[in-house]
Amino acid sequence: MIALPLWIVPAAPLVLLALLLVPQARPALRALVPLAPLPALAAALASPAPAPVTLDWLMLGTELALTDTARPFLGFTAALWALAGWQALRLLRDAPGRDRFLACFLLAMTGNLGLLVAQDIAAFYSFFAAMSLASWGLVLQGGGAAQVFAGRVYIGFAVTGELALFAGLSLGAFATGETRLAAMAGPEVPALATALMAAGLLVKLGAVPLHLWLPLAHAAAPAPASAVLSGAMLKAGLFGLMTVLPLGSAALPGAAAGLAAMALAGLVLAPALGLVQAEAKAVLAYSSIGQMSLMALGLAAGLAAPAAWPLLGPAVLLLAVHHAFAKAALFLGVPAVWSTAPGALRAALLAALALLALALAGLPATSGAIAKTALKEALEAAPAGWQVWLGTALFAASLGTALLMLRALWLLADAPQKPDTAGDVALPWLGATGLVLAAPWLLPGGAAAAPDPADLVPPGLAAALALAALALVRSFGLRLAPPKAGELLGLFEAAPRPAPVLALPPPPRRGRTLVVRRGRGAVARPERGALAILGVAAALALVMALAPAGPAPVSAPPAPVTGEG
Amino acid sequence: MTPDLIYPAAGAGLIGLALWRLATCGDTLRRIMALNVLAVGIAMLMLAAGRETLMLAAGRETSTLAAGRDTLTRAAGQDTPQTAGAGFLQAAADPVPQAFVLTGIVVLVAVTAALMALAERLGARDGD
Amino acid sequence: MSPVVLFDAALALGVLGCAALALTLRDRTGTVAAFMLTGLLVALSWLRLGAPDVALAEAAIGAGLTGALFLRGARRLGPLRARPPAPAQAAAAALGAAVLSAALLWAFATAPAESLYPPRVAAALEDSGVSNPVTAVLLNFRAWDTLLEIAVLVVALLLVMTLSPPRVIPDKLGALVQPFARIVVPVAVLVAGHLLWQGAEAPGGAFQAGAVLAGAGLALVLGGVRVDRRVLRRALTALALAGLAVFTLAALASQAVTGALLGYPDGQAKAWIIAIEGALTLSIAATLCLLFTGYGRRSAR
Amino acid sequence: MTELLPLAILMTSLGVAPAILAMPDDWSRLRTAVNLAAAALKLGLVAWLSLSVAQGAEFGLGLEIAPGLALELKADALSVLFLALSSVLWLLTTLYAVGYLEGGTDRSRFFGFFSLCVAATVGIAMAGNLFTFVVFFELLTLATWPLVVHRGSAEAHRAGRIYLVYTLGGGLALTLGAAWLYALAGAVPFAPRGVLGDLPQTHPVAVTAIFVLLIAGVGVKAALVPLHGWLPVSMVAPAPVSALLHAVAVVKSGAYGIMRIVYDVYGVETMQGLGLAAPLAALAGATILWGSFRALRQDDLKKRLAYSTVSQVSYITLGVALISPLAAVGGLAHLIHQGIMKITLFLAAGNFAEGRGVKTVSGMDGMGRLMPGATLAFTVGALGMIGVPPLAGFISKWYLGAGGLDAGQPAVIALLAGSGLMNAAYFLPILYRAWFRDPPADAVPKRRIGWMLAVPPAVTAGFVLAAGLLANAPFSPLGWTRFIVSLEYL
Amino acid sequence: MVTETSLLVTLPFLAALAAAAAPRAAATLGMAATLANAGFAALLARALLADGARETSLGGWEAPLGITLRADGLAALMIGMTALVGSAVALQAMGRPAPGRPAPAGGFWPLWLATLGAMNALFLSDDLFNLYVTFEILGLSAVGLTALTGSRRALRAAFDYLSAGLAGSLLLLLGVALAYAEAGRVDLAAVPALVETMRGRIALALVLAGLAVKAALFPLHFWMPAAHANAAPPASALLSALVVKTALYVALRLSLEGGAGIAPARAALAVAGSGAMLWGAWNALRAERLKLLVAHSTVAQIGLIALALGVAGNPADSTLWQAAALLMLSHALAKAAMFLAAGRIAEELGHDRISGLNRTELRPGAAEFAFAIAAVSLIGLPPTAGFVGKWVLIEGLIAREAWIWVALVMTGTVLSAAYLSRVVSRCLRGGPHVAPGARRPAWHMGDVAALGLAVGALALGLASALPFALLETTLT
Repeated sequence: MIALPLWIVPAAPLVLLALLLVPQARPALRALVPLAPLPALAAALASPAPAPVTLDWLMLGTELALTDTARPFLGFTAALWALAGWQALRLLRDAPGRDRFLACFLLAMTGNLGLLVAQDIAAFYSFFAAMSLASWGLVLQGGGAAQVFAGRVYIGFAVTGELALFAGLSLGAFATGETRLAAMAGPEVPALATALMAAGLLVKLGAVPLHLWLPLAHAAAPAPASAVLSGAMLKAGLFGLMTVLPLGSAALPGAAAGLAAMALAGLVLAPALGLVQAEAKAVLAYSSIGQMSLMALGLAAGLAAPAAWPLLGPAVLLLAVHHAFAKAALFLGVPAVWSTAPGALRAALLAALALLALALAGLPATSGAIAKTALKEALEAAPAGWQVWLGTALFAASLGTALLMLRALWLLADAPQKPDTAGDVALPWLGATGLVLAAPWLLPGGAAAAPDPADLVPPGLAAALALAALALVRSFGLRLAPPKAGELLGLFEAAPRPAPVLALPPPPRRGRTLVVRRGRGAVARPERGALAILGVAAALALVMALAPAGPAPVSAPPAPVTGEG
Repeated sequence: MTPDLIYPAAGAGLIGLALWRLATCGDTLRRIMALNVLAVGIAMLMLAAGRETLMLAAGRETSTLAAGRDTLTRAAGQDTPQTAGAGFLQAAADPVPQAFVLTGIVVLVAVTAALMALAERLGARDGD
Repeated sequence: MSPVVLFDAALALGVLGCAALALTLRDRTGTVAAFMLTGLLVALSWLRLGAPDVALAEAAIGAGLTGALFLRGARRLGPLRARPPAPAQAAAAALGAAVLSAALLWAFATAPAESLYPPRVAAALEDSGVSNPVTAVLLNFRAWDTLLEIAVLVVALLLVMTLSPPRVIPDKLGALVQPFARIVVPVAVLVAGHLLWQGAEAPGGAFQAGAVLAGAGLALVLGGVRVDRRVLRRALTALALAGLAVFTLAALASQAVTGALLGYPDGQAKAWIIAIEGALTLSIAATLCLLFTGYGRRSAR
Repeated sequence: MTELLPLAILMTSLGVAPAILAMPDDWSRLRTAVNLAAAALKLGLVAWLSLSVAQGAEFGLGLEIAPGLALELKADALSVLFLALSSVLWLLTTLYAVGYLEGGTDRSRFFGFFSLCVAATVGIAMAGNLFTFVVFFELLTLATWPLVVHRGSAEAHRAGRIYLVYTLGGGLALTLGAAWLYALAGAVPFAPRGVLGDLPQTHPVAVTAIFVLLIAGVGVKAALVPLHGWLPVSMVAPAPVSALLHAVAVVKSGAYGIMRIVYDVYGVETMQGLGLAAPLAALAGATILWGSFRALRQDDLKKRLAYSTVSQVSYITLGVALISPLAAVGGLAHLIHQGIMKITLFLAAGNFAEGRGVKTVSGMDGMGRLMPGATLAFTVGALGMIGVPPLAGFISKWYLGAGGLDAGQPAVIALLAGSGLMNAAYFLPILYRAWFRDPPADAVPKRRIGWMLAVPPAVTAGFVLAAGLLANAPFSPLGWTRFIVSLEYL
Repeated sequence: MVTETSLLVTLPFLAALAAAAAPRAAATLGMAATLANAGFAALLARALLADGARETSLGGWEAPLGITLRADGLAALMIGMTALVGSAVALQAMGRPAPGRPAPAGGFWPLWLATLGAMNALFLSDDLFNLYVTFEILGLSAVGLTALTGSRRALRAAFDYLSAGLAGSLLLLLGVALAYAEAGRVDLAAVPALVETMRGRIALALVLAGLAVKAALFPLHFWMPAAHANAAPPASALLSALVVKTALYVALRLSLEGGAGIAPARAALAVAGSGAMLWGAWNALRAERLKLLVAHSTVAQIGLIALALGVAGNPADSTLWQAAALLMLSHALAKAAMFLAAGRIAEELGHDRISGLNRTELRPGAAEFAFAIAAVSLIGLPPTAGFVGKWVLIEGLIAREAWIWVALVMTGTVLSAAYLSRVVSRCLRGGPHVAPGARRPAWHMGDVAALGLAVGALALGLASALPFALLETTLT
C-alpha cells in the first residue's frame, strides 16, 4: 500500500470544503463529497500504519498519529461518512439549503476524522469543536419548527459540553505541563479535570442525563445525517473517553460507579421511552442510547477493574463497530422505505431491515451475537460485586433493543410514501447492509463461536410480547397518543414572543442647552463698577495692612467681596 | 492740628469725596469731574509728602534751595542771593514729586480731553 | 496759631468746599464754575507747598483748559439727569470712601517721608545743564517720563482725531471778545516766551509756556478765528505730532553720541534741553488747541 | 539615522493629517492616493522596526519640553505589538472608509482626523514616558471626537457630548495622577519591571491613590465597567470609525495604557506588594460578565458588538492583572486577536448596513444568502470571539486560562467558560438567523458593495484564521507576545 | 551705539507718528514697523540667552534718581509675545477691506503702534511712576482701538473702559505717592523695603488694586466684556491677548520683587482668580454671541493666570511662577487666534450668534478650524502650551499638597471645555452649511493670521523649552 501522509485524513474534506466555496466549481465537486473520507479509509486499512506527523507551526504544535485503538474507529467512521455522503447527495438533490448542508457535512467529517488522529490537546479540541458546531448545521437542515427546536437544544448541549471539555483540558494541561492528549490520562491530572472532560465527552456520547438532545436531533436531521450522527459521532465521544480516562492504568471506583449508574439508567430508560415515540427515527435514536449505554457500562467496568481492560477494550470496540454499521444501515434504510409505496418492494425492504434489526438485537450467527458474547466474557473478569446485575443488564439490553426494533419496523411499515425521495437512495443502504451481514466472516475468529441457545430467548420473548400488545390494542381500540418529541424539554419550549405592537417613536427630547434666555442685558451702570473698585481697594488695603508678612496662601474658596455690576 | 496735617487732610478729603461721588453717580460729565478731583487729591498728598521731607530738614539750610539759589546768583553775576518773599514763598519742596505732579497734570488733561470727546460722541441723549 | 496756618486752613477748607460744590450741584455751568474755582485755589495751595512750577501749570492747564473742556462738554451734553443710587449703595460708597481716606490720612501723616531725592538732585544739578531742579528732573534725570508724557498727549490727540467730535463754532459773543483777544494774545505770547527761557533757572518751562500759548490760541478761536480752513488744521496737527518726533529723535541721537539713551553730551546739556523745550512748547500748545477745538467736518451747535 | 525611525513612523500619519485637512472635498482621488501611500509606507517602516527590534535593537529619541519634562518616543517590543496592529488595520480601514464614504460630505475633514487618530495611537504605542503617553492619550480624544459627531445629526451630537464627557473626565484623572506621580518621583520613564523604586514603601497611600487615578483615566478608554457608558452610545458613528476606533485604536490604547502602567510604571512586584492586582482582576472579571450580559439583550447589531467589545477588552485587562507570565501572554495576544476579530465583525456589520440597510439582529434573516462573503467573514469573527479553537480567540483564552491557574485563581477558568457561554448565547443566534433563515421576501439591495467594502473584512477574517492556525509560527502574534513577556518577566 | 532695548521702545512711537502723518501709507508703514519690532525682540531674546539679563539706566543717571530699563528673561518673553501676536494681528489688519477713504488719523495703525511702543516700554520699565505713565498711554491707545468701529455700543464700551482705566491708574498713582511718602523712592527696588511696614503694604495694596482694574480681574472686570466684544476683530484680539496681560505682568514683577512679604497679596490674587474662573465660565456658558463668549472666556483665563500667580508662592524658593508666565504666553497666542477666527466667522456669516453658526449655507472652514485649535489650547489639552503650563502648575501644587487649588484648576479646565465645546460642536453640527451646496469662502489674510497663531500655540507646546530657558535669566 502506498504510504499515505497522515495529515491527508482531515485535509481532504477540508480542501474540498474550501473548493466548494467557489460557486462556479460547485456542481462538479458535489459528486466528490462521498469520496472525501476514502483517504481516511485507506489510511485505516493500510497495513504499515502511516507514520505520525508533527507540525509544530500549526496552532500550539500539532501532532497527528494513528494509534491502535484509533484504527478501527477511523475505519468504520470513514466508511459511514462515505455511505452517508452518497445517500445525502441523492436524497437532498434538490433540497433548498443543499450546498449549505454539504458544507456543514464536510466540516463535520473533517472534525470527526481529525479528532481520531489528533494527539495534542489543541488539535483534538479544534476538531471536536468543528464536528459539534458543524453538525448543528446538519440538524437545522430543512428549517422546520422541529428542526429549529432541535437545533436550539442541540447547540445548547454542544456548547456546554465543549466548554466543559475546554475547562477540563486546560486544567489537565496545566497540571501535567504538556499538551499531549495521552498525558491527560496521567495520574497527576486532578479529578476535577477528568470529571469535566468526561462530562464534555459524555454529552457527545449521549449518556442518560445528558442525552436529551439526541432523540430530537436524530428525528429532525435528514436520514444520512442521523446515520452519521449516531453511527460515527457518538463513537467519537466514546473514543475521547477511551483516550482521556485512565483505563487500564488506574482504578477510579467512584467514577466507575457513577458511569455504571448512568449506563444502567440508559439501558432501562431507552426502551421505555423509545417505545412510545411516534417517529421511526426517534425510536432508532433511543435504541442508539441503549447501545451506547452498554458500551459505557463496558468502560465503567474497565474503570472499576483496570486489570480487566485488556479484555474489555476489544469487546467494547467490537460492540462499537457492530453498532455503527448496523445503526447506520437502519438509518439509511429509512429513506429507502419512504421511497417505496406499501407493497411487495416495501415488504422486501422491511424484511432486510428486520434482518438488520435482529443482528443488532444479537441474533446468533450475526456480528451482534459475536459482539455481545465477547462483551459477556469480558464482563466475567469484572470485579466481583458487579457479576450479580451484569447478566440481567445484558438480558434487558437485548430485550429492549429487540422491542425497539419491532416498534421501528412497525412504524416504518405504515409510513406514507414520500414521492420526492429519489429511487436510488436505497443503493448506499444496500452497501451498508451487505457490510453488516458479511461482518461475521470479515471479523477475525467470529464464525467459530457456537450459537448459544440463551441468545435466542430475548428476540423470541420480544416477539411474544409484541404480539400480545398488538392483540390488546386491537381489542380495546386504544389509540396511542404519541407525546411531543423531546420528552422533558418539550415543557420548556418558549411560546413564540408576540410581535411588538407598532410602538410610536419616542417624543423628540427638547435640547438641554444651558443658554438661559436672559432679559435685555441689564443697563450697565458704571457707578456699580466704581463701587466695586472702591470696595476692592479698601479690602485689599485692609488685608495687606492687617495680615502679617508671609501667611500660607488662603485656601478658602473665594467669596467675592462686593456685588458686581 | 500741627501745620503739616492740613494739606494731607485736604488731599485725603478730596480723594474720599471723589471716590464717593464716582461710586454714586452715573452721569458722564460728573464722573470725569470726579476723576479730576481725585487726581488733584493725589497730587496734594504727594506734594505734602514732598514738602514734609523738607520741613524735617528745616534745621539745616535746605540743600536744594541753597544750591538752586547759588547757581542763580552766579549766573546773574550778583553776589547776594535774592531772598524770596519771606513767609509766603516757602522753601522749594523735593523737585521729583513736583515733576511727578506736573506730568500727572498733563496726562490728566489729555485723558480728560479724550473722555470728553467720547462723552460728546455718545451724545447728550443718554446722560443717565 | 500763626497767620500762615490760618491761611492754610482757610485755603484747604476752600478747596474742599468748592470741590464738594462742583460734584454735587445739579446745574451744569454751576459745577464747571465751581470746578474752575477749585483749580485756582489748588494752584494757590501748590504755592504754599513750595511748588511754583506746578502752581503755574495747575493754573493754566488744570483750571483753565480743563474748565474750557468742561464748558464745551456741558454745552453739548445737556441737562443733568442722574438717577439717585440705591440707598444701600450710597451708604456703602460713603463708608468705603471714608475708610479709605482715613487710612490714607493716617498713612501719609505718619509716613517718615525721608526722600532720597533731594541730596542726589543737588549733587547732580551741577552737570544737569539747568539750575531749576524741577526742570532738571523733568528734562534730564527723568526725561524718559516726560517723553512718554508727550506720547500720552499725542495718543490722546490721535484718539480725538479718530473720534472726530463736531468742531467748536463759537456763536457771536459780546462785543468785548475781539478787543480782549487783541490784547491778550500778544501778551500771552510774550509771557510764554519768558516762561520758556526762565524755566532753566526759575519756575517755568515747556509745559507752562505751552499752556499759556494754548490759552492764547483758545482766545483766538473764541474770538472768531475760523480754524476749519484745511491748511491751518493740518499745520497744527503736524506741529502737534512734531514735538514727540523731535524729542524721540533727540533721544536716539543722544544715545548715538553718548551711548546712553537721553544722555545729553556733557557740557551741551543746556542747549539740548532748551531746544527740546522749545519744540515741546509749540507742540503742547498746538495739541491742547486741537484737543479743545476738535476735528469734526460740520459742527453741531 | 535609524533612531529617527519612530519619528518617521509617527510623521507618516501626523504629517499627512494637515495636508488632507487642507484638501478640498472633491479631490478624492488624490486624497485616497495620499492616504493609502501613507498607510503603506507606515506598514513598511513598522515591519522594518519590528525586524530590528526582534534582533534586540532599541530605538528612542526625546524632546525636552520643560525642566524635568520631556516628550520621548521609544520603540520596544511591547510598543511594536500595538504598532503593528494599528498600522495593519489602519491600511485596511482606510480602504474600507474610502469605499464607505463615497459621495458623502466632509470627507477631507473625516480623513484628516482619521489619520490624526492613528498618529495619536502610534504616539501612544511609542510613548517612552508617562508624560508623552498622557499627551498622545488626550490627542486621541480630540482626534476621535469629530469622527464620532461626523454625521452631524442631533443624535450624533448627543453621543459626541457623552463621549467627550467620559473621555475628558478620564483625561483629567489621568493628567492629575500623572502629575502627582511626576511630583513624587520626578521623571517617570517606561522601563521593564517598574520605575517606582522605594516610593511604594515611603508613600504607600499616595502610590495607591495615583494607581486608582491612572487606571480610572485609562480605564475610560479601556471601557472598564463603571466607565464604559460611552462605547455603546458612540456606535452612532459611521462604520469605519466604529471599526477602527471603537474596536481597535481607542479601546486598545486604553488596554495598552493599563499594560504600560502595570508593567512599566508600577512593575509586577509593586502591584503584588500593594495588593493592587486582585481588585483590578476582579474589576476586569466584572466587566467581562457585565459586557456579555448587556450584549445579550441588544437588538441593534453594532450596540451588541459594542458591549461585546466592552467585555472582550477586559480579557486583556484580566490577563495583565493576573500576575503570571502565561496570563500576560494570553492578555497581550488577545490585544491583537480581539482587534482583528472585532474589526472583522464591525466591517461586516458596516457592509450589512450599507448593502442591505440591515442594522438590527432581527433583520439579519437569510443574510448568508444575500451577502455570503460578508456573512462568512462575520461568522469567522463571531466564532473566534466565542473561542472556537482553530481561530485566534481560542489561543488567547487558552493562555488566559493557564495563566489564571498559574496565578492560583481557578475561578478564571469558570469565568472564561461562563463568558464563552454568553458569547455563544449572543453570537450564535445571529449566525443562525444569517445562515438558516430565509431572507425576507421584500429584501432589496440598498447599495452595491464594491471591492473596497468587501475585501477588508475578508482579509481580516483571514488574519483571524491565520492567527489561530499559525499561532506557533515565530512571527505570529503569540510568538511575539512570548518574546515580550520573556523581557518583561525575566 | 543704539541698542535693541532703546529701539524697541522708541521705534514704535516714531512709526506711529509717521503713520498718523501719512494716512494713505499707514498700512505699509505699520506692517514694516511691526516686523522690525519683531526682529528686535528676537535679537533681544538671543542676546539674553547668550549673556543673561542686563540693565541700562537712561541718561546715565543711576537707579533711584534716573530710570533704568531692565531687560531680563521675563521682559524679553513678554516683548516676544507682543511682537508675535502683534505681527499676526497686523497681518489680519492688512487684509481687512480698507474703508472708503482712509480714517482721518490713519485709523488702526497709529493706535496699534502706540500700543506696541507703550507695552514695550512697560515691560522694560523698572520704575513705578514710569509704569503709571506707560499704563496711561496703553489705556488711551487701547480705548482708541476699541472705539475704532464707531458703533454706539463700541463707544459706550470705550467710555466705560477709559473711565475705569483712569480710575485704576489713579489708584496706582495713589499707591506710588504712598510708596514715595513711605520709602522715599519709587523704583521697583523699593518694594522689599515697602513690604516691611504696614504703610508700605497699604501702598502695594493700592498699586495692586489699580492693576486689578487694568487686568479686569474678577470683581473689577465689569468694563471688559463689552469693550472686547464690540471692538473690531484685530482690536479685540490685541485687547484680550496683550493689553490685559500687562497688568498681570506688573503683578508678577511685584510678586518677584516682594518675595515672601507680599504673600497676603498673592493669596488675594489667588482668591480673586478662582472667582474670576467661575464667574467668567458661568457667563460664557450663558453668552449668546460668539465674541461675548470669547470675552467672558478671557475673564476666566485671566482668573486662571491670576490664580497661578497667587499660588506660585515665594518666587525665591519655587519656580512655579514660570508656569504662570507660560500660561500668559499660551493664552495670548490662543486668545488672539480665537478672536481673529471669531472675527472672520462674524465677517463671513454677517452675525456672530452662536445658535446661528450652522444656519447659513456659507462655511468659513479655516476660521472654524483655527477656532477649534485655539479652544484646545485654552482648555489646556495636550499637545498645546496651555497643557504644559497647567501640567507644571499642577505638579508644583501637588508637591505642596495644595489640593483645593488643584481642584479649582481642574474645575476651571472642565468649565472651559464646557463652554468652548458649545461653539466647536455647533460648527460640526449638521445643517445647510455642510450640505453639498455649501460654499467655502476664499482664503483671507485673517484666516492665515488666525491659523498661524493657533498653530503657534500648538508648536509652543512642543517647543516650550525655549520660554523656560528664557525665564531662567529673570532677575528675582
